[in-house]
Amino acid sequence: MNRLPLIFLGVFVTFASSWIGLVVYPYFALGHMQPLPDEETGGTFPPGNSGLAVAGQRVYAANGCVYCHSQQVRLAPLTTDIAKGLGPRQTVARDYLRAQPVFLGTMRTGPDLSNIGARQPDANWHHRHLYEPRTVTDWSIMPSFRFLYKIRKIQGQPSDDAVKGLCGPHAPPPGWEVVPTADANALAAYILSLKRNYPLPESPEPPVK
Amino acid sequence: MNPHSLIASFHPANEPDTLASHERAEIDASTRFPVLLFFGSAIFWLLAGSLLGLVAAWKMTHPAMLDQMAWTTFGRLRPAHLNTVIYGWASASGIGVGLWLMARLCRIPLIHSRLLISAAIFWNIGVLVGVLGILAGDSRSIEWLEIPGYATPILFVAYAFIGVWAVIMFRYRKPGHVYVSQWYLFAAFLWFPWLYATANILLIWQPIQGSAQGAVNWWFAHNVLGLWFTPIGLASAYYLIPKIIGRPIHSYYLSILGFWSLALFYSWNGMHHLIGGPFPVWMVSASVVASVMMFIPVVTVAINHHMTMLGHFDALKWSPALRFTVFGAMSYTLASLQGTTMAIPSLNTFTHFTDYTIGHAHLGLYAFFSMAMFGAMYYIVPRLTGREWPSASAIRWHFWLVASGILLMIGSLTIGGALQGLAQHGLAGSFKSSLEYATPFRWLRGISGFLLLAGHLVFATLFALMLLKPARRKDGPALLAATAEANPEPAI
Amino acid sequence: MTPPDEDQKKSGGDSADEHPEPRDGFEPVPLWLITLFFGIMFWAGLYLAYFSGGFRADVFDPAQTAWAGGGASPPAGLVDPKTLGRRVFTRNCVVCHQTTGLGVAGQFPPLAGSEWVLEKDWHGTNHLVKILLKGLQGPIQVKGATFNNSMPTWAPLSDEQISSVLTYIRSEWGNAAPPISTDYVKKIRAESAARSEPWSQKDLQEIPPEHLPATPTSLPAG
Amino acid sequence: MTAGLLLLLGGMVFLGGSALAAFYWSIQDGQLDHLGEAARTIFDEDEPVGTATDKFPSRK
Repeated sequence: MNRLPLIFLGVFVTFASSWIGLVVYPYFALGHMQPLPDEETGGTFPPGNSGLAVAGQRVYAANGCVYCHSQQVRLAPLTTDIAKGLGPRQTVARDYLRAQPVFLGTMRTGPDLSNIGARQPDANWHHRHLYEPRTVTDWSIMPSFRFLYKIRKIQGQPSDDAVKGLCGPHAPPPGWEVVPTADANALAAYILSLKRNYPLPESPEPPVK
Repeated sequence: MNPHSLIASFHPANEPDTLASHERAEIDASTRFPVLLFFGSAIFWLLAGSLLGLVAAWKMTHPAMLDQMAWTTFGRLRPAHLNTVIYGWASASGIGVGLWLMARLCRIPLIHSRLLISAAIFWNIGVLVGVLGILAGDSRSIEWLEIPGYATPILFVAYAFIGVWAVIMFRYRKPGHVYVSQWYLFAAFLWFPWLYATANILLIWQPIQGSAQGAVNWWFAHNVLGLWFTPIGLASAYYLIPKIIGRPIHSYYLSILGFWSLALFYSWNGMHHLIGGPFPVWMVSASVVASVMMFIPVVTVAINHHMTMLGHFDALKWSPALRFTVFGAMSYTLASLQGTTMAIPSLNTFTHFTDYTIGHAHLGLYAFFSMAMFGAMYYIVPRLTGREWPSASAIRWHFWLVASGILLMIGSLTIGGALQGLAQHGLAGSFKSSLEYATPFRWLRGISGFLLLAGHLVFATLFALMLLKPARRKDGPALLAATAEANPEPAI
Repeated sequence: MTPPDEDQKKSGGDSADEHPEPRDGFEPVPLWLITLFFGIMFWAGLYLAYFSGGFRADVFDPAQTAWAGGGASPPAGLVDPKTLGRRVFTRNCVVCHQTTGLGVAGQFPPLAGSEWVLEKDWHGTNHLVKILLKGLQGPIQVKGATFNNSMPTWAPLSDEQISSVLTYIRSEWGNAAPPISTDYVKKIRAESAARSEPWSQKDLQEIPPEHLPATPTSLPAG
Repeated sequence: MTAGLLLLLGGMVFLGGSALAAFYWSIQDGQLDHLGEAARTIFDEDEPVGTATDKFPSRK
């Protein structure tokens, strides 16, 4: 095996096989998928996202949420994802049509977020949690994202979008309020848009016992 | 200014005049400046990367630490750590070792090394811009590809110089047999640009739609480890183990089998990071199968290295390069066999999404690859500078600090991750309990980071002394005189 | 200095004397490794044959070799009422009542084993449907604990969705009460059309309970 | 279905065949002769088999 062409051929062919299987194939098989129509409401599955939610994906990416939070409900009965209430069914390729980038994630240092918009639909809860996770869950190890919020003096009436329910040492001083920045609002909108609980024919929900 | 005179300007007495006629020394010398530049910058990034990793690790137990600023949040430090060590340390040290080995094995001096020097500079600019971009909030959050789109072209251009150089060297090698390390290097230098270009085009510049991104992402990320770092690490081990103990590799046939089965199976492994995920099931099954098939190349390499070492294990006491290399080679076997088990779906459900995987990644990238690179550097640097390492005990400190550090890290992450996985997967376990199980082991992991950082500081000091300090030349220039009667030093 | 090859044949230098292998570099691939290689190849073929999902792009579950009935595409529609009910529950109810059906102590009452759901004591099926249609306000007693909170109206849900989710919560977490039909929800909706404010425990207690027969006359249509 | 299968089979036969052909060519070309000798290429007159080439820096 002393000739360049033979080694080159081998090196090329072995690698090309996986390139075709794991890159070219999904490009054609999954890369041009269309959403399904939702006859009930005239919308689509998966539903389109608001502009704010799309902007929120960038904030999600910039601050590396994906390193602790997955966004995939894996199949049953191999895994207990569905039994643990992460979502009603396995998430499949069509669920990620509108995600850019796709945050499947490889860690669950924090809980899965595939359906967080359905499991916790309260925007103020998310703002409170992002501002100081330990006001919501005292054992949480999530970092605080208070750099996405502004503490400012209340001018007359408290603003509508001020974060409510902050308590203890995390509460702003009297006469002051915590308000989300545009980034925080986008991030919360994105989190609330994460709902993968609509029906898709290729992912039948496992029958209830 | 040519590289000879540049190095000589540090210490003119070190002009390797005594070796001018020596072919090997001449080839070594021709690689001196670019290789030392890659090594030096790699060690800088190693320090930076260990520090970033250390802070990120302690944030797992102290979430309120440094949480006021955006750029020190965990979600930015972690990708900064990863990209620093992958592109700054591991790739640059691998390129340095690869160039030196390639020149030596092809038996031709490196010409126009100025091109490679500019490549090294570009590469480091790319890493610097990329890591600063991540900290500034431009991360793509695509694992192993976080470096923002404006920095990747710099890396790619730098790489193009390097890769083309390695292939040209192979093309113009002296006639004769091709050694197994050369295939590994040749293949790695071809595979990496293909990987990197595919991933950047399909994920960053013209992103494909939907979950196919996940497939491309893990095809890339796993193959950077498997088809870029692994071949370089193995090439180094395949050269250094026989060369240091002075005995040919046990079986050349095994090494051929090992190489081709690695090329065929490793490249299909990526999807085992996504078992149960939103992909046509055959893609995942193919990766599971390929991961189990990895047994073949791994066992082949393990037998080959072990049988070569058989009867020579005392060499670990007197050769620093061998000690690190053998540690790396053994970790390769361990990491790969662990990887095979982690790809089996019923076990993957427990280990996936937990610290167990982080432990596995460090076993592969640190205990195998980085240790192999330390070993190679201990062998190469004296031959480039014409000096002896300044202190044997400092080398021993380096070895024992990083060896104990990495074993502590992997051990704690593995046990903590397994408990975490049991709690997350088991129906009775709550999310809170999974966190509580993992926490004490995360403390241990944080402590291991200090050991590693200390070891790296020792190594960086040694390396700096090699470049700057007038050397003792008692044993003749840098061990070039063969040390046949290796007198065992007081061990350990 | 002799060439390495001859050197090796003669004495092998210092190293070969101490070591049993005279054929460094020439060792053939051991037979057991070749056997193992082919064994693993065979296993790999079997594994792929079983778990390939027919190499289709729309099969995501390895246990599924082809779509039921041999169809070329997955079946559409035809959702089991309990499955639909769980979907409605996951979308609308889990936030308060949790996936475990245990609620949150002191804030949101449990559904698992709840006398409201299982129609014990004075509670009737009609009460349960009425609560979903109009909401519930003020203090209530569930399983010996008092909750003082408000539940919004779920009137925008269709009759089918309401019957499904009630059927679901009555058969999950160890609950075992008969299903509720879509027709029954339609009937209650018509009867209570005039009411605009949410119910309270006191109001409901004044309404005589209705109990469904153990075997329902008609299951809600999928 | 059958057309796809035939295509797949044909492709496999073609690829396997060309791999065999390349292998046969390389044997005929003598590329696989004396493979084991390649293991010796890393040694030479100055650093022959049996020579250790690395050790800890010695003390004074």
